[in-house]
Amino acid sequence: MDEAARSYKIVLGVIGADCHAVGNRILTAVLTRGGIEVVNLGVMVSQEEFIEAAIAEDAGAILVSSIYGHGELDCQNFRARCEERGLGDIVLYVGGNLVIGKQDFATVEARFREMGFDRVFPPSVDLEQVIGLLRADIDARRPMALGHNSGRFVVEARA
Amino acid sequence: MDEAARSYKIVLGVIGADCHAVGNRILTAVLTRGGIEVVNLGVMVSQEEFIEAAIAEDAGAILVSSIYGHGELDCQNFRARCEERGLGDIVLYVGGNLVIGKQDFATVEARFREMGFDRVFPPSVDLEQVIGLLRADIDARRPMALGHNSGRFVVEARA
Amino acid sequence: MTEIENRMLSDATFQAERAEVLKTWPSGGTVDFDAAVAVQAALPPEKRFALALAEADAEGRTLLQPRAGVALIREHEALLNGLSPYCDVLPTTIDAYTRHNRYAEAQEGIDRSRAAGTSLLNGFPAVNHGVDGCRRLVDALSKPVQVRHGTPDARLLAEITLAAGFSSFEGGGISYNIPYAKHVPLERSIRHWQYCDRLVGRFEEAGIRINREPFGPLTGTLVPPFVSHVVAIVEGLLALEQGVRCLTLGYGQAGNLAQDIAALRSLRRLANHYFLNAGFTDYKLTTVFHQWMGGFPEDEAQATAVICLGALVARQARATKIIVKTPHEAAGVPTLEANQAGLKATRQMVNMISDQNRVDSPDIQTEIDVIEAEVHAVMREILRLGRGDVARGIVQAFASGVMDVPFAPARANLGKLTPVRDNFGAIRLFDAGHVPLPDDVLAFHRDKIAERARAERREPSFNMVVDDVRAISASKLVGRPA
Amino acid sequence: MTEIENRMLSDATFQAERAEVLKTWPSGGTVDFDAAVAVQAALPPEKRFALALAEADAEGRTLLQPRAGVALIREHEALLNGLSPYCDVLPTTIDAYTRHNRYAEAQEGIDRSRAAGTSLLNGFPAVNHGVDGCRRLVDALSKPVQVRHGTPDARLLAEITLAAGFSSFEGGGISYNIPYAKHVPLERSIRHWQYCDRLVGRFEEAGIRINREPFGPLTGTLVPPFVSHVVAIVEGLLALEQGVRCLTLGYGQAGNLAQDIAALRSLRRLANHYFLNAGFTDYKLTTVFHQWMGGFPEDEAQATAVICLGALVARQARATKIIVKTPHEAAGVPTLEANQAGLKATRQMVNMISDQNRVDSPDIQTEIDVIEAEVHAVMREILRLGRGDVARGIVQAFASGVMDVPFAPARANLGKLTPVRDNFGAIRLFDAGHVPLPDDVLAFHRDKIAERARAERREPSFNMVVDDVRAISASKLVGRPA
Repeated sequence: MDEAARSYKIVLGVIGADCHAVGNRILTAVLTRGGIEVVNLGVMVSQEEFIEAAIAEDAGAILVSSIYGHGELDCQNFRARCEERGLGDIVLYVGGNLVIGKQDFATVEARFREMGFDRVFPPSVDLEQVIGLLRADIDARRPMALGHNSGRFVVEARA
Repeated sequence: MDEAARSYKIVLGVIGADCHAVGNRILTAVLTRGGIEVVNLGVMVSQEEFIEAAIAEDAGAILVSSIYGHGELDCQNFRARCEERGLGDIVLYVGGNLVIGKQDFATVEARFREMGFDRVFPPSVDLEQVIGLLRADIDARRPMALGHNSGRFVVEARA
Repeated sequence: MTEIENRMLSDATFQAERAEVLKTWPSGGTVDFDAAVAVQAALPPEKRFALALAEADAEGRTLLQPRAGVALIREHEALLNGLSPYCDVLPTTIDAYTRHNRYAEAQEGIDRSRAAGTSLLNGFPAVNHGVDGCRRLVDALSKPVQVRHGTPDARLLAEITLAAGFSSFEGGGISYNIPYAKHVPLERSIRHWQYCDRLVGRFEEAGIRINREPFGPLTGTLVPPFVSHVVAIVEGLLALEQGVRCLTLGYGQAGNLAQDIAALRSLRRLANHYFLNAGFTDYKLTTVFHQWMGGFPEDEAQATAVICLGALVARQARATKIIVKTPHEAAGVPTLEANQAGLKATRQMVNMISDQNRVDSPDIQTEIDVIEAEVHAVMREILRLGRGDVARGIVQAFASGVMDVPFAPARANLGKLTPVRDNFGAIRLFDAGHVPLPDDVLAFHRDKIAERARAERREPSFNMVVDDVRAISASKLVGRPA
Repeated sequence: MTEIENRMLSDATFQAERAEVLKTWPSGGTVDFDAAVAVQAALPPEKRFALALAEADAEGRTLLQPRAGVALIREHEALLNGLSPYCDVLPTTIDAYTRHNRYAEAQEGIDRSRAAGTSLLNGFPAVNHGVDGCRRLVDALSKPVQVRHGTPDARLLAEITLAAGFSSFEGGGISYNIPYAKHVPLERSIRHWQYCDRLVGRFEEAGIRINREPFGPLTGTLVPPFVSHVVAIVEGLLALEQGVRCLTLGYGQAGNLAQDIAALRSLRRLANHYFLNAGFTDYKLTTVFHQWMGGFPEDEAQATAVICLGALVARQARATKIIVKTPHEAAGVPTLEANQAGLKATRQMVNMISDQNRVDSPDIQTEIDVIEAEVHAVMREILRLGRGDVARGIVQAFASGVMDVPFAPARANLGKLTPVRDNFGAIRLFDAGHVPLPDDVLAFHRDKIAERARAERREPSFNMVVDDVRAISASKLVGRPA
């Protein structure tokens, strides 16, 4: 199975009581342009809604945005809820202005990594870079049969 | 001798190779308006020129300005030179951008106090305040016969 | 719910509704209207918002107002008193849970903030703090203070804060729904804001002038001036009907100087036109200019330049008030120091521009002409749809896409209208959606966009729009291809 | 000294003088013209100042240039390379001792700086570092670098820096005397700058284009545009006569937007007029705008607002280059970070204004008309006094007060002309001194000042001037009574 044919499907949304819609639209546009299939839940999305959509759509990743500063409150136990619903291995990204005020990003990143997010992004992140990481991370978590990295290596070596 | 009749005569100038003339003009205008008799030597004034003018004019104070950052180099040994010429007690002020770069003012002040200046001012100083300090400092250093503070107290007590 | 109409709520309706509203959270129980009037009447002149605005308007001054709100009363008080020396009027930004009436979550935020020793809420949960808490705050301040939020149903919030001595209340049934909610039907939020406006009207009738400020910038992103103007005018008409008499209409900086000056000048003129035509004469109108509401550059020096451009144009257009941003804008809620820095930079710029020549040019006049043609066209259709009733009309206008706010989260908004910058950075319509603009106006937009497309050697597309949204934070006004 | 005249120095005169100049400090001994031409010829295109200016002019871009100089080569190199990513062309600001040819004191400053581990000099002592030291610097940079100073006799400085690969040289016989010296006779500094210009002319004849930039802002304090324009035009004529072909004329921000835009637009037009009338056609003219050269607010946010206003007007007037200030301006020589912040804020503002509509207004046109009438009147008198010779004429003009720079330290300057702001912040003449302006122009100034006096209910006086000088650092443009 070659790279071009693989699908990269993700669930995207702005968590909690946050209604910042602009970045969500831009993210959707740029990710779609970058070959990612985006299931966009829009703004004010609960953890349950994210998880249910990810199950229903068989998505490879959940991208959580939070712009309004309540990220820490809204994202509590997100990974644990995923695990409860059988999504223990799903790629989990979070990005935006995650906390109140200008805090050292490394500290914020560590806090959200601790909470189970695979990657944490500041609002200034280069979206092209996010696309690259998404492809790699989704590939790395694919079941073997669907073309896991190690499997792909064997195929390429034969060619 | 009452306050109004007393004269407050000072020598003013910009030291060294510094040719910033605007502040010098403004200082002259504001001090004069404030009742100080200003002998303005203008810009690019050497230590010798300051001291000779102070002797010739029998001035109560020397005000040294330095805007261009070489203040530390230009003001070396100023008090010592005054002492050599018999002006050991003259009121000595310095003000402006005295050093290279934005440094903590308290440090700069301490350095110039150490060099023998009675008061050290940042460029943002309120000039009305300088006038008040000048009057007080000149009065405090006047010989008794000319109305030293302690003498004046006696006169006032009698009245 | 019966069909919405733009008619003053009867006392009976208001009182019955009030009893229900005050029951929605325990702190509602302590609200008493007569006591509230007494609190307001006891405010010294320097703490009355309407007075500050009227004086600034009379003297041609421009007031500065920051944005600020934290979870706990004492911390919020310290924050406002730290900002007070650098501004003219104070804000209290309400947290996002309270905006959605999620008071239990707000309480959890308060408790966790207390435990954490730092605010975990993005604003001040005024409902949870109640009348007494809010009064303690107002008492500790020395300048007028306004409630700034984003609440589709702000009835309890208005009751509590106005009873505590807040003297200005931001928002409106459209401007606090379309950009701030997802599922709230427009007729419901308009109805809830009729209540808020009626409450303010009752204060007015009791001799207390409370300032009302519809939220001008909407989604803050490439909003064509006519779109926010129509909302401001309609919300003004709705407020006047309920007895509000002190109105501040807002506009968010778009970035092109000629268009921004034209927008603020035309806003005042258009509003007066519609208010007078609706039979209102005894109101006081002022304007507020919001510094850039879109994405900011991360770098603080660059962010300060964005702030300074807003300060300059606001003053050139003679806005009564400026809502001031901070050099931390890209990073979310700012520190006290960053907020002070934004105010100081804005003050310096406003002061330097204050005495200067009035700015006039053919470009500004063209923009005014276009904006006025657009507003009149949409207002005509709103009144037609509502059979003369502006409340009914605006609901139907949004439902059919006659009114359409770009980048809005609300389902009540069609989202077909798509703006894009022209070659000079002014906001034009790439797709007018179902908004019934005159043909010559549409041709003007088309020509302007075609001019840019030629300059950039690419077809206009949504890519161009995406580039424009990201431009300012990437240090440009127009999102050109690299 | 024989009487000054505006005539190209003969080769014999130049060579004889050169031998003397190179002897005035040991480092002069290593200067060789052919080697210098080879060094310049070997510079890659991205390090040639004239090319950067020509490209910016052709593409309508505005270049940013900071000001920077420290005592030691390695530190200066690090400073410039730290600024390089944020600007387009680099400076090297020369220290004050070198400016007065006090090389021994400069050497002491170098030695003490080495000992102190920090620069005690306010600039880079290029003469003391010599050709090799300066070449090491130029080699370590990746952008064009200019010598910026304030030296009445810059002959040795020019020889050394141009031999080392600096490709632009600021200054002039008037602009580096009147604001920068006390006792230097004007004919002497003009004669010394004829030497500098002739040196640049010889490079030009050898196929090497060196950019020359007369210093526009003069004393930087309430300088009426016509005063700095006359100096710029006269220095341009003097430079062209000696063979200079790449000229950048400067103007320092006055603060009133209409006057500043008018000044920069009229500068280009007037200069072309006089240069063409003097028979020169094969020159390249560009402009440079200096952000506010007067006192700055101490607060960094406020200082950034002053910087942003300068950036905006420079770009609106389409200056080819901006000399950028820093948020540390009030505190003297800035840190690298402060210098970067000034550049970043300026870049953001320039970028946001770049695409916008050309600014035009009747106010701007009025200012252009006034400036042109003033410049023509003074230039006529200068040419009359010099019997057609602009060098002779300008010396006599200064001696008689026909030309007069406000707040200048030089004895060669009469100091009778006194500027003051009008009610809109534009610079007018409170006292024209002996400057022969037309009656209608003088009446215009009088009326404008009377308008302000009425608004402030006080008589125009030197107090008003003092208030104006202190205004920007006190957060205002016009110094109103409290």
